[in-house]
Amino acid sequence: MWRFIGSRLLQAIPVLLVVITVTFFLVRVAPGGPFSSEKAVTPEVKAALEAQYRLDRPVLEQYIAYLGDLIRGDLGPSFKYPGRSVNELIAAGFPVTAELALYALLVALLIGVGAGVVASLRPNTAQDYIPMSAAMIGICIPSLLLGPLLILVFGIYLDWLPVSGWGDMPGDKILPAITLGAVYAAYIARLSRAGMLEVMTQDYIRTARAKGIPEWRVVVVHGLRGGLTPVVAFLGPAFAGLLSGSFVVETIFQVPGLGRFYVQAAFNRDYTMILGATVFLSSLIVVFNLLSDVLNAWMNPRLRSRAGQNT
Amino acid sequence: MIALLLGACGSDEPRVAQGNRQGILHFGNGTEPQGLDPHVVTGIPEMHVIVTLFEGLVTKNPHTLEPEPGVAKRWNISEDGLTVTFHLNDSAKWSNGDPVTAYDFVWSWQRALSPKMGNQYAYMLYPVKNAEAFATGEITDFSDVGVTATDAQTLVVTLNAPTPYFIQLMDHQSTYPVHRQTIEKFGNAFDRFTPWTRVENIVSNGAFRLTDWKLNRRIEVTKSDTYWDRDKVALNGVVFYPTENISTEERMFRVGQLHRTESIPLDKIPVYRAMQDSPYINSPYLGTYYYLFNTSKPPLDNLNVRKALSLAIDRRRLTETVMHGSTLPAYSITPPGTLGYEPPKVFEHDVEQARELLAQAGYPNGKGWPGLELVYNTSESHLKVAVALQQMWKDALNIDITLANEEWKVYLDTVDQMDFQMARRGWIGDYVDPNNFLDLFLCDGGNNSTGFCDPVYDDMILQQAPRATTREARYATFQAAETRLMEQMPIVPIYTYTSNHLVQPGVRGMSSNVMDWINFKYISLDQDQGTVD
Amino acid sequence: MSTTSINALVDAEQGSSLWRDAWLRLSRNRPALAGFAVLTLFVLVAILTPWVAPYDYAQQNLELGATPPSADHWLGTDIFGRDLLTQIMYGGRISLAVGFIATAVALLIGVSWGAIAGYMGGRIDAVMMRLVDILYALPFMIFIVLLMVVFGRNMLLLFLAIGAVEWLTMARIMRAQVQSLRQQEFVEAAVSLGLSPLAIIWRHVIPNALGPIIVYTTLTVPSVMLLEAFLSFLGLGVQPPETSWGLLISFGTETMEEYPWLLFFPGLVLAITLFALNFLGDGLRDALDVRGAKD
Amino acid sequence: MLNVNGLTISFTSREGTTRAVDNVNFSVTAGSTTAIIGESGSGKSVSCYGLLGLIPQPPGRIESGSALFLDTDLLRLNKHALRQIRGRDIAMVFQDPMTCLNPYMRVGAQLMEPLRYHRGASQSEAKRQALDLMAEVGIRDPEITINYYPYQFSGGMRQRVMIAMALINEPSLLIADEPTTALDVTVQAQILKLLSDIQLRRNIGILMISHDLAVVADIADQIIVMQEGKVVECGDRAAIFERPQHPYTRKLLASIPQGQKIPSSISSNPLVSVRNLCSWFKQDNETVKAVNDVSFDIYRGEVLGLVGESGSGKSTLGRSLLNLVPATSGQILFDGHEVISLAASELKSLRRRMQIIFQDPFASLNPRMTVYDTLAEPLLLHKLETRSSAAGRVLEIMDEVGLARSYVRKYPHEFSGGQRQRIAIGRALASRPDFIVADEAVSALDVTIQAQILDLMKTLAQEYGLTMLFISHDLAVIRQLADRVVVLQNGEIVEQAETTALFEYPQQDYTRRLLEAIPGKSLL
Repeated sequence: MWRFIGSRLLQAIPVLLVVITVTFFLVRVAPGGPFSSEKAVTPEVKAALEAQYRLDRPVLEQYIAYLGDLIRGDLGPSFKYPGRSVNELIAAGFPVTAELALYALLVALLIGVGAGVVASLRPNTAQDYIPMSAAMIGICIPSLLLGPLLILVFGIYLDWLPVSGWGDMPGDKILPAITLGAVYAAYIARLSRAGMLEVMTQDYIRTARAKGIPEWRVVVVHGLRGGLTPVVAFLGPAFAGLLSGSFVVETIFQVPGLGRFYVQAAFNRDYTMILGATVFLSSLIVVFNLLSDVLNAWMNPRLRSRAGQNT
Repeated sequence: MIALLLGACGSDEPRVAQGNRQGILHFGNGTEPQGLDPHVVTGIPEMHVIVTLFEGLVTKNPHTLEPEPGVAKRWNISEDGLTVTFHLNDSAKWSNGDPVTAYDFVWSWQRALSPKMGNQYAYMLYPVKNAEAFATGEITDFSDVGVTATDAQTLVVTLNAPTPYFIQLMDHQSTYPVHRQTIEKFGNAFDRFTPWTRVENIVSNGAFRLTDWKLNRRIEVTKSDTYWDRDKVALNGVVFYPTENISTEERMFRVGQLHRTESIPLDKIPVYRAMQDSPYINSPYLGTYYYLFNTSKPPLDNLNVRKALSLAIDRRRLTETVMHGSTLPAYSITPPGTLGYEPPKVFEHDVEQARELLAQAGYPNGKGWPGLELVYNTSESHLKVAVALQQMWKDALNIDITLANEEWKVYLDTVDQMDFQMARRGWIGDYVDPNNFLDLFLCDGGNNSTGFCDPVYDDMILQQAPRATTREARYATFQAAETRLMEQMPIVPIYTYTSNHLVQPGVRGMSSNVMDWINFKYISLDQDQGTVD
Repeated sequence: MSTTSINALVDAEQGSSLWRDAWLRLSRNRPALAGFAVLTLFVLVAILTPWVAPYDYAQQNLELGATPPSADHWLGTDIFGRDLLTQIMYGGRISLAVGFIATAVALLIGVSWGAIAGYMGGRIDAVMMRLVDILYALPFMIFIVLLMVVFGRNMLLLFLAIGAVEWLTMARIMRAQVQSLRQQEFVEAAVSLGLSPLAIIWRHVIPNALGPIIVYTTLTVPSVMLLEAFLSFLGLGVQPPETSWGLLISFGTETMEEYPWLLFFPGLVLAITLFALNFLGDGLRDALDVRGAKD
Repeated sequence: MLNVNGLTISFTSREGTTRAVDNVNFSVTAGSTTAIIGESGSGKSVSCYGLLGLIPQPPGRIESGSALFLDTDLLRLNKHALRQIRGRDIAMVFQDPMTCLNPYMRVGAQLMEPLRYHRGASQSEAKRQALDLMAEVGIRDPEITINYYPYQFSGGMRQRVMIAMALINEPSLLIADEPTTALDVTVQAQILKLLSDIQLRRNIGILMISHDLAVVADIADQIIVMQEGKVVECGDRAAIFERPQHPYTRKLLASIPQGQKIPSSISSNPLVSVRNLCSWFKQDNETVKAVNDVSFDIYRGEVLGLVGESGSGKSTLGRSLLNLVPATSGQILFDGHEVISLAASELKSLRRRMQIIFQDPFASLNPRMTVYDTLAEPLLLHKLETRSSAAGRVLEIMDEVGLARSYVRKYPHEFSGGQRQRIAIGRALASRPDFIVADEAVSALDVTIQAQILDLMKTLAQEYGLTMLFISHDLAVIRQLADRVVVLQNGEIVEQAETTALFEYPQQDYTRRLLEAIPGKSLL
């Protein structure tokens, strides 16, 4: 297992290097520099600024210097927030985004697995159609719409929950988590339904029934583990997606997360921040895909060791 | 109604009511400030925080915008208008107890002008003798710049030319003093990146001091006990929230999380306006919304086309319907009422004449119209204006205009390169003077972007106006220049900005002015007031 | 059945039987047919819009402003006083075109990419999938802005941009499918017949991997429509006064308290499209699954 | 102990209602074994599952009948009461131990589950019983293996686990559904022995379901023969085997592979020469030597039998010959061509001449291709026929492999296993090959079908002048078909000899063990 993890991490290095390189040059080719603004900047000021950020040097030199810093773990100073390093901004934003993503994932799992399993028990009946239709709508309602809708209902009309903030008031983490998790809940519902349908026709379920144990136990103890395999495989990409896709929700709910920094950086051509966040998020994606595979293997004894299968 | 519900709920008190009791103002601040170094940052959200933390030589009266004593208790201007002497208040203190001295100002201005700082507002000090030369690196010895401290309490400033608005500039963040020892302690004095503005490091001289700064979450300032005029400060503190999303900001206001919003969604204006004791505050703002014509590209190189387009716009109809009356029709670049200056009005909405002008230009009833693209940066309100105008032009002149929105930085690039035919633009005054608007269209003006170049106009702005001896004479020159500008129509003024805010009823002393300037010293909170709605 | 008629039958078929059979099965699936009918109707309306729309889509009535549904304007008007029904009809032209074409692009690239990577395995697979990983990790917004600047604003680019993003997931799904199919004996049998890898992928692998792809595709179409709104918002895509369902919905969201109909009707149309697609997709999947119900 | 009377079960589908089980009667007495024999689809499994409420209802429906078990009519019980009996008084063992154990649970937990649920046994008590029982069914080191997952056991051991799980509540009736079909012959013999030992020790009744008369020949007391949902014959073992009444029963008996091929004249000119072939692959950083240094010849026109148990590398070897699995080293000469290092274009023309028939007719046919498409593909690919002339040839092939011409447009799933295998054979023959690898080509088929397919292959091999490598674990089948036999163990050749010589004078222990395990000896 450790060798597997090691080799996967090694494989990730060239990927990350390409990502860094492409992003590095991409941001520099994109029109509008970090210092262009509505009120024209005098050439002297611009020169001074560019000198401070090494932008006056040849691009290749900048690139090599950046890689050098990166190896030392230094993501450079932010262009947009003078006096702050990208490391600092990520350190400020990431824990929040990670927390939000975690809650969202919990919400998604709770709703998704629940709906999916319920639907799978009686396929092609109302018990199937209703949760699955809801899931389908969930996939298509953008958080741009779901967020304000939830705020209006629970924040303003019912006045149960705060309309914005993160950790400022009790309960202000609920709506963002639901909004972010909804799409994933829908996907998980579909995955777990399909997985359960598949598993419940397996021979070992028949074995379990033949033992005379109650049906709930057949579903929960024998069915769920195998039925949720596709969900587990989805967890890694999902968590990575939650992390990098939380921007809209963070904006709607004033959550001080990494997503907002990232998107603002893109809009502001904050080169170092874009690069830093990209490197960070890509590494996370790699790590979470790996974790998901490891978890998958851990949950599935067959994958823990592939011995026993033969021609 | 909602307030009743809230009261009924009672579980947690709205932040605003709590703030009213504790004297804490909850302030919707638009976006997260990029930083708090007065010589580095440029935006309005930054300014809001910085004015609570720092104080310049003078400050402004929020009602009249006339200069009031700040760190300087009084000042004299010499007969020839070239020398200004500031006498500093000896009770002015830094938040660590050090006195604020004239030396601090000299050092701070050197920092503000230092080319290495890349201070985008360095030009605020350009009226000072040799300041521009120092800032552009032509001279390196700061002692040649016209600012000296004759003693700890006296600062003498020598100007290039009489500059009537110079005193006003002393309230700009670029001219604020900063604490030398602190800055040097945390790095190079002329480096943008030092952490001296962090909560644990900063030393400031304003009415408040920084007590909390959580990125993208909140900035909290607390009343300073070293401030010289502390007895007049009513607030115990201000909390600034980064409220990028205006819909979210409005909802925060509605549930009593904010005392004041930075803006208001257009479509919410009628709702709030209809309320009794409306929290909606709308007042003229020192800014103009206009479209740039690229006069170097056909068909806009033709004056008649430019005029036709401008005359065809029903500005009143636009502001009343789409803008819900939140803006004022504009017919010139300078906003009306700029410290007594009234801009000329050289044209009006006149469809007949517009059609005639277009015919003269060779496109009778839009025939042969080559098409025209309007570029604007992505924003819902820009889009609304563009869509409405597009139809007005179609209706009045039977011509097609295509719209193109661009992401902010792309748009800036497009405008900068003059790679457009027509482009949206707005200008907010940095100080209250027509000069700030009219010098945009100088031949080599960095923000001209129209290809307009008129030596006579340049002469009026650069030579004649500064030499005028009286305000009236100066304004008359500006009027003549502006008339000349509008007759050549390199831009279409559309509306004058207004500041639009929602303000809770308990807030006192937050008066409206054309700079949308807030002097937090004057604000107090009424304990007995709840929230709006 | 006589030999001659069988011969005739066989001659007529020749290899296309799967699709013919699928079509026959599909035509017997009522929800799928209903979905198909709705989509056809929408497409027809979209094509005919310039002739059947009740109003000119750009014609404003600023003084009228936003009004709820009425006899004159069945679905109400927007803030410019434009007829919402007309807007939705014109929006459908863009949204349906973007939805279907961009998805088709994604489908084409994703399926071939995933199939080749999954089938070839080894180093080719590693390189191809690393490329997918890289594209996944790139900052999308910068990428879009760059595309926009390099190629200028046009609809074709919009399709490309969306297709370029959506094919990644398709490729992954396809690859996973192919990897499991590749182990199947009928693929081995095809190898032993001497078929080239491409022929095997095309004839034996892809038809058997279509189920999940179809389901994912039906989900992609609506999300593409919404992505279009986001891209239009960034400046790539449709420009006013042209509109799309995604744009109508995102503007409707802004004013959902004041003018709820501006959100409700475009949302409803999108939801109907989604369900129609889903029924059609499930029907198609079942139709292609010649085994019918699971063994 | 169990008395089933007039059991009738029907299934409703879109095409209408079919009677899967029609008025079936049988009984099981304590300490004896009743076997139900029939082909797949004969209703033998359904009638047993129906008793315990294990068929989904709908579409299934028990129309009538009674099933008295210790004075209770199982068919009248409600779900809950039936569940109380299931796993406690009546336990089941299923066919495929690979899929019938929950792969995600440790075997210990699965073993203890019925005990904990039905008897409310404590964890430690259940564990103690589980350990005892594991030892009883012959699982080594139960203290360790109780914490294993199913994948860690071999097929035979898993079936022992299944049996232990069935026995743990000391049921009075054990229903065993094809308990040995998926196992190697040697393992099959062990499991059958285990079942009869247990019966002897515990005096329980066994109801055994099988398609293979040879398997039950050694252990059944009563035999019931079912065909198309009906019981066509029943009686004790002797009666059935010695005096079969019904033609179907006779047919079943006749299908038991026996006899031996008359050695045909074989040229001494090898078509395929294998020298020092190795096929290794890496698995979890261990090199598995699936085929290790194997050398042999296949002469023109001969059928070479390749025998080995699962895991012996026989399938890998077969695939290596056709270059479907890359060889690690060694040499394969096919009619003088070096197969391993061949260029793609040459390989294609060679592929026409060598074909393979797989074991599982379900997996080896593309489910989305009609018979026509499947059979026409090689014809068109190798340009043996044009698009217009292909149809005629396809129909000819169908005649040859014994498929009705009207099936030409059908899909694989519409056929039975035997028919599918006919399609697969047709596909292999379509390109008129010289050499065919038949990899367990009849192992997944019912006995009667197996006999038919073997006949077909014999005939076609003659007709086409085929050279064949016939891979099987079933020695009886090999004996019928092969001219010579190669015995493979752990990737290496243990013995190779003429068929007669091998069967009569096996030289190696391993070969002898294989021979002894052939079921149904009592019949011969």
